[in-house]
Amino acid sequence: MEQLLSLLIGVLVAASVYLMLARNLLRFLFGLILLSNAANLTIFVAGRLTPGAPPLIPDGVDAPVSEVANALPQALVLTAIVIGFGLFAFALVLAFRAYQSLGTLHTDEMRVAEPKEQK
Amino acid sequence: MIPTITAGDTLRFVWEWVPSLGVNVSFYIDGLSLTFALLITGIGALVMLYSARYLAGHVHQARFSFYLTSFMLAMIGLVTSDNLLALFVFWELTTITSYLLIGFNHDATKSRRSALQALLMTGVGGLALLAGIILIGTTAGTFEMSEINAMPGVLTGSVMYLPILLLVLAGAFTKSAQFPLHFWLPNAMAAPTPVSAYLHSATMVKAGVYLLARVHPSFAGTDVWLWTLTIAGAVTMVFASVMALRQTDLKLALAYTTLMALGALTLLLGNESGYTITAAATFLVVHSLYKAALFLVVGILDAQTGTRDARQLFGMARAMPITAMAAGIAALSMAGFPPFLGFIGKELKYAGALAVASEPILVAGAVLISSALMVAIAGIVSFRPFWSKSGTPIPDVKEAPWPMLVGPIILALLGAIFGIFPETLQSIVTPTVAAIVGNAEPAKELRLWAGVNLPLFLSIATFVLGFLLYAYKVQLRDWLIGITTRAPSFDNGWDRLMAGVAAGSKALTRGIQTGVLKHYMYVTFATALVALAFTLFTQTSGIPSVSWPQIALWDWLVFLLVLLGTWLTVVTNSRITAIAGLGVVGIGMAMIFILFSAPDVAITQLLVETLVVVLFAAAALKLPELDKDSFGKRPFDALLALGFGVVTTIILMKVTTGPIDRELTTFFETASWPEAFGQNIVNVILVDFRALDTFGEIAVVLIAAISIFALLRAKPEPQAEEDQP
Amino acid sequence: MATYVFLDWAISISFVMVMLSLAVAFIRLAKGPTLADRVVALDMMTVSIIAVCGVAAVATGVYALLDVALVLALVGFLATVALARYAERADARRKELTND
Amino acid sequence: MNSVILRAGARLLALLLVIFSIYMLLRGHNAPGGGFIGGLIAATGFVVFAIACGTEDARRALRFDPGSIAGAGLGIALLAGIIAAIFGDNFFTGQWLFINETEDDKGIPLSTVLVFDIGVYLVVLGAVLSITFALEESV
Amino acid sequence: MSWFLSLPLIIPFLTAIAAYLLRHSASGKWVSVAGSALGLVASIALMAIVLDKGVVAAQMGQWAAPFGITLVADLLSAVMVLITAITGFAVAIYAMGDVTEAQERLGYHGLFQVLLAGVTGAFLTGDLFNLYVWFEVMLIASFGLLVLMGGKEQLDGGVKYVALNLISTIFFLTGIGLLYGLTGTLNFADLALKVEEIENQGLLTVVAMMFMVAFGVKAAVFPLFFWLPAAYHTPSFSVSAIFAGLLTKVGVYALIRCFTLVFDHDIAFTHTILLWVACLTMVVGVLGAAAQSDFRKILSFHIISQIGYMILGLALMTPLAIVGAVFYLVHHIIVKANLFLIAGVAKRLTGGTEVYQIGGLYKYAPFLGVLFLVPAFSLAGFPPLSGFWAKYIIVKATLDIEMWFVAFIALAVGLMTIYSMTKIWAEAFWKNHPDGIEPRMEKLSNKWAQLLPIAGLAVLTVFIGMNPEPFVQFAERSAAQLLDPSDYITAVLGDAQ
Amino acid sequence: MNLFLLNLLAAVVWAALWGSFTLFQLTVGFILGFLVLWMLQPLLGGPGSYYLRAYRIVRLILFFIYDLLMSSLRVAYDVLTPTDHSNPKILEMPLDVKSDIEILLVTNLISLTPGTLSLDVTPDRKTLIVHAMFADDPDEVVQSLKNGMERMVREVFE
Amino acid sequence: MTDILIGLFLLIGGFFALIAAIGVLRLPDVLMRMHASTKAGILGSSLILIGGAIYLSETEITVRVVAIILFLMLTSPIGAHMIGRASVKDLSSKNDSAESGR
Ligand code: NA
Ligand code: NA
Repeated sequence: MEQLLSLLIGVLVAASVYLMLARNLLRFLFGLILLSNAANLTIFVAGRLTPGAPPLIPDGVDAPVSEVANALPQALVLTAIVIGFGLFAFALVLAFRAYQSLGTLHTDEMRVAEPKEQK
Repeated sequence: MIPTITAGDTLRFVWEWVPSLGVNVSFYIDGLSLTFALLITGIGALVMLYSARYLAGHVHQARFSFYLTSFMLAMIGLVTSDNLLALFVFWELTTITSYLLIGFNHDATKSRRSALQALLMTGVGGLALLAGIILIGTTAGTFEMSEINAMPGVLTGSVMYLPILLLVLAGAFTKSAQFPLHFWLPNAMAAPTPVSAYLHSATMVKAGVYLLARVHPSFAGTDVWLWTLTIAGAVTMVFASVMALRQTDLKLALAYTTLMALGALTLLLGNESGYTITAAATFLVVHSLYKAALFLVVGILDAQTGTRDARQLFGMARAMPITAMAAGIAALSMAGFPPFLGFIGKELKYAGALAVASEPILVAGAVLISSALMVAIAGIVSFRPFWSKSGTPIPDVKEAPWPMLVGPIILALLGAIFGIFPETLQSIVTPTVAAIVGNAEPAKELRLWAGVNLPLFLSIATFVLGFLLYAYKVQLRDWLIGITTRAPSFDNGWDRLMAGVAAGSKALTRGIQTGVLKHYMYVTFATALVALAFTLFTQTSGIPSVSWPQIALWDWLVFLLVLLGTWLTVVTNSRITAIAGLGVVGIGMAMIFILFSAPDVAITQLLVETLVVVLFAAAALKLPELDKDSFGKRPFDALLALGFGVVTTIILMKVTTGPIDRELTTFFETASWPEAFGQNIVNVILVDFRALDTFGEIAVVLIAAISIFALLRAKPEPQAEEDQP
Repeated sequence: MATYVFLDWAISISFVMVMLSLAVAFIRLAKGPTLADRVVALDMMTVSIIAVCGVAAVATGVYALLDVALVLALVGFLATVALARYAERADARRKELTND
Repeated sequence: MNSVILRAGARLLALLLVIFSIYMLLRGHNAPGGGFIGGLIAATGFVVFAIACGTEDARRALRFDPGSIAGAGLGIALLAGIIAAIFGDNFFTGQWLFINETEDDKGIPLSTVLVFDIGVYLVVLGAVLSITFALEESV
Repeated sequence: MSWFLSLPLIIPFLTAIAAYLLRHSASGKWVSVAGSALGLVASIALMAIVLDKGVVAAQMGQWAAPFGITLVADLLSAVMVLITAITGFAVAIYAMGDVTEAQERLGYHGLFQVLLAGVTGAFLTGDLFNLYVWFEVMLIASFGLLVLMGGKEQLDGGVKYVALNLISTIFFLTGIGLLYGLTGTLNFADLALKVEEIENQGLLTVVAMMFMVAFGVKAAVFPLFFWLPAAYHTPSFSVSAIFAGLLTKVGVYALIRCFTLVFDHDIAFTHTILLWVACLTMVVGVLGAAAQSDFRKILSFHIISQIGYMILGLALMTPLAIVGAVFYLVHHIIVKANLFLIAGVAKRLTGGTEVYQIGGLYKYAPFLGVLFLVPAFSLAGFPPLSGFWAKYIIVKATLDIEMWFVAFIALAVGLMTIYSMTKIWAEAFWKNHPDGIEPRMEKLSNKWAQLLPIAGLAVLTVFIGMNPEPFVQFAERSAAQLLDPSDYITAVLGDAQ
Repeated sequence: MNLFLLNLLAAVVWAALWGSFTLFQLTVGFILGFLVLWMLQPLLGGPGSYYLRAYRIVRLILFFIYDLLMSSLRVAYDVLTPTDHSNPKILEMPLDVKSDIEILLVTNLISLTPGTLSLDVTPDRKTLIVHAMFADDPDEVVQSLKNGMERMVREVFE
Repeated sequence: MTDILIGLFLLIGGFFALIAAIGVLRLPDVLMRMHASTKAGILGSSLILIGGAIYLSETEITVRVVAIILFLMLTSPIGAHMIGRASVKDLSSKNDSAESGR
């Protein structure tokens, strides 16, 4: 299954790179979400997969009785998801404000900080 | 101190400065240092006195004095440092102060340009010198010059000798303005005249000469040394003296004669004979005295008449008798007339030239030509403006105030006194020579009358030739101007170089920092892909094995779902469809987390995904539609993306082959309940085992919120509103 | 034993059906044509996933999956509302523009 | 949002979501849930409310400025880590107090870890609402 | 003991929270200054401890490494924390004269303090994933500061900055996933041990490249630096000063940490790449600067070129080279932050940063001129300022292993740096203002708030330059720790390992 | 529904969520509910007093489940057979119920009933807009809705 | 016996879920599609969840399942109302041309 998900991550990465290379900032944001998902999934897969056994300790015992899924990557992914959300929200609002202010989402036309005519 | 040195002893003080790097502030005082130090302090004091008046009332007079004093200290440090790195520190300090002084009249574009030119030219040399010093240190095992000089052959016998030599010479030649690195020096005349007199004639430019003299014991004696110095010195000498004749600005004429002197000194230092080195030591003093005096005289002329143009100054002796006298004495010394010190210097130069190991005739010829030109220039600079009757003197000119006169007079008189009583000078020339070539080649005696010998005849020939040149100066000048304007100029070359650097860097930067985000991202991704793919294919081998039978039907279905969502997001030209596609991907991700036992992650993923949709849907209300996009239009992007996907997959497949070390996880599983009192291991990791991560994470979320709030609440400036669609 | 087999089969078939429902709803999502259609499809997919969670809970015995279903039931609605509101407003906005 | 139905539903939903979120927060240490999830769910409740009744009402319902809630949450989380200093432990060392502890049952646990999770909850709630409200208000 | 490691992190956070809650009051800036001062004290204390005891580590939550998160300070970490606190303190004071009330109300001081906290956390953490978290803290705070009250220019610069940095962040995260997948651990010290057990060392190199790219973007090396010149000239000056001083250096620090401690298995491959990267970074950066005529744009490109020097030190991987990298790192933060602060004053006095369109500073604000010359000439590597020693050590390290061409590049780039600094000096200071403006110091609303930190940093530059011995010795000890990480590993994992 | 009931409901929900109807959990739930209600007071609006009729509620639930089943089968039939929808229409139904919760119940229940789907309530809260699949006789559809769902809901809240 | 009951719940639930989805795909316009998703969809998932509740047979689970079902019944019609409102507000511009292309 790790292999299948590796393949899936590859697809996600390819799609996101393609989207991020588009000149429209919205597409970049779409790509960003996909790439974040791919990275999260990478961590998850790297911790190896265990179906049907969440890392919960049943009542009355000190530790899981049978093998449970690797908890650490889950915690990491959870953290990464939340951080990713914060960053994405910022990026989205930035795009929003950039559009309001610059009048375009086309990155080729965003040339205020680095104007075309250089002295 | 002085008696000790003149007695042939040396002094050394050492303070450890950066022992880890072998850098000491170690002072070593021998004849060479002393000669230089005396010139620096002596001329320095006179120049300061002079400039106190010269710049009286100038708004930045205080700064000027500060720079000049700083320079003097740096220069003293330079000539007394034993540690090469300490020497370098002072070397660079003189460069900086020189820069600030050349640019003293900073309102003028020309001053700024000249200052920069001087800084960069000497800067290049400085950097080469630094490299050279480092290599010397590595080769010799010390930076103390006195120790290195005490180890014969340590450098000349090393494989690193040639690079070291070239680097050191690069430093020395730029500082001392040897052809073809000379052109900054005439431009440096943009500085106030006291600066020209002091830095760019008497002292700083001689730092290169000093360096050559200082390293002489451990560098000299090789063919490379001999020929490089001889050729560079000779060419500089001849070239400079010819160029001097061409000038109409008296200061520039003097500047070129300075170049000539520097060339002569370099040439002489190429050798090891007592004659040449004595000649060098003497000429060093001679030149410093008369040249500083003449510069100051020109400064007086400039200050009192308002011009330095040789074609406008005539018969000023009546109005400025004292200046005229000083100028006359200094000029006679410069021209090498007896009984002035210049005569002794010239005689020694000839003697030295003839003592040159090989091709003495050629060298002596060069000295002859340049000395003759010197006679002519002396006439141009100090005879004509004061005594010539061929033009009208500028009216209403007064003698300069006394502080300005003291310097030139004393300096000029010193030239006379040392000429008449050469033994006074002998006392420091001897230890100087000893410092350069040791006691094996003792200093020659300084004598006004050395008998009838070849140098004397050459002297006479010099005068004859000099007078002829003076007589035909105008014709010669016009002829030279005709030639040199057609010849390529180094100064123009400099401008072209600067323009080239500017244009080249602009072109390069425009090509790299295009201002287009897409280019940036393309390069970033491409770099990452190349780095990863190259490493992957060169550093690892084999293809990862895939065990398909293990994959359940469910897994395939989830896989398909994510695939479809991704596909939808990529191909659609509708924002909301893309958002929906992303939603599908998010749901698929959540399902993966569900299937592989990560309920917390799945819930978080779903919640976050929903909020993303909400935010998108809100923002999309004020955002434009997507433009059309299709695979066909961006084949290179698609290729890069595909490559990235493939490489990622391969890497990940290889990484996940085989089991993982579960040491950490095992600990969490066993400690979670008994030690951290939690049954949800993931949560225990988040709030206890790795609470710091979580803390940082909520800080991110909070700051994101604050930033977003600020972004949205900040009132856009008025002009931004106008452009709103 | 026989009943056990039946439940096994039932789970599998049920799973395939809910997965298919997901896929079928996805087709509508992709096809549109209107924004509202897509939102309906997404809503449908949310419901399908809740069903998936249910089936998976039976199949694996992991009842944490029901928590996921609960959350999905809560928040799936939010996405629907946000998108529907977008559709409505976007419509209004477009009309505004064409009227001008 | 000018919808009677949605407004009616949103009030109920917001109530349910907030209660549910606290539940998820408190049980998080032993079952899926915790500060993040709880905070996100609570935020969802208020977002629904904001969409239905407008951000002005939602802000009033929240009573405190969401930014300040988040700021306070971060402070609480930080304090939960610092408290350990009093007991001579390292930063972020959990301090536990068990009420009604018996031999079989640990009783009701009170801990700085829970305080930390509450801080997380507040930050997530405040931050998400701060973001959504601000965006809503500028659209 | 452990609290000495935590305090440099806790103090800015507490300050941030207080300053944020007080954002509508005038006392916010004082809280920020006071907090920065406290942070400075804490950093000095930490430095004293590290100097005294060597590498120190603290296990957060008292969970033994490698299970919990370890904060660890070796000399490099300690000095980076200290220099962060110094810069932070200087900029906090400067901000009193630079930051507008509107910016304060939007939470400037809170963002600023969190930025400091993020940077400090990155320097102190001994855990790879925790490093990622601090990177993000730093990043998001920098996003906020960049666009605070931003106009078009800031937004445009912000878009590029955000886009490229987010990509690097995700690379980093992916790298963490891969490395965890290979080793099963996240603790640096543990990683240093575990990577040696990996059978497929080539694969480890691949993962190392992932980190190199991710940190390369952060550090702004060629060809991944685009975000820096696109954005650093746009925000308020106190912000760009702290960016210029600290942000890229965190990337450099991360490169140094990872490529001495963890990825030192195939230096012939990885560090050769770093060498090329370093050279190209130096050259392209300095040429970029030569092409600019805006005060801050020139400085921005110079950051890049000087990052090249630091990377060069790491790439050579000899003791002296690492000494050079460490020394350069410290020197550069002080100098570059100061230059940006000066640019801010220059802008206020002359009304612009485009050097051809301003001038007159030398005539009317000579004190500023002196203050500019110190960091500018230090940056250009003139003795006896800090930059000279930095350059000297790096060049010597290069020559020692007979990399002539690299030494040539390092020296030539130094020359070009002189060229750029004098361009600023000649145009902004020497030349008269083309519009006849007289840029007198009296124009500053809060003169001393802006000048004191500049003067302080300049004094520090001169002090390091005149008295480099303790700093060189320090860098030597630090390099020794980096090249032989056994102390580090023992401090983190205990003697059991 | 008055606040006390809501509060009690909160307590029960709380205890239910924990799966333990102990006095402790109920108390905690009650206190929590109180706090949340206090928090949410601005959004709950003024208090109202309603008598809860268990019988009517149960009747409503049963009726509703039956309807849901029927409507689902109807959908299934439509989906599985070649479609022939004689007369879908948008209808307007006057609303007698007033309170939020009633309106919500009515609209939701109508949506879950065969052939009809609530689209909107007019801002004056007097008219419900319904999409009906088989509206050959619109009035009849409206009447059946009013007499069915709306009446039962009204009765529950009387 | 219980297993058979559970199995039936799952099968019937799955059937309705599938039907709902097919309805969403096949029915002619958006309002008709909503009929399918709100009614059959809820029924399908509810049946499956009930099956799950019986299978796991724990109070906690049952409570949760009831909560989910109630929640679905509360939210789904509101969602449908929102969508319906959006698509009916202006029947003339029902075909959202700008958004419809792929
Ligand atoms: Na703990
Ligand atoms: Na290692």
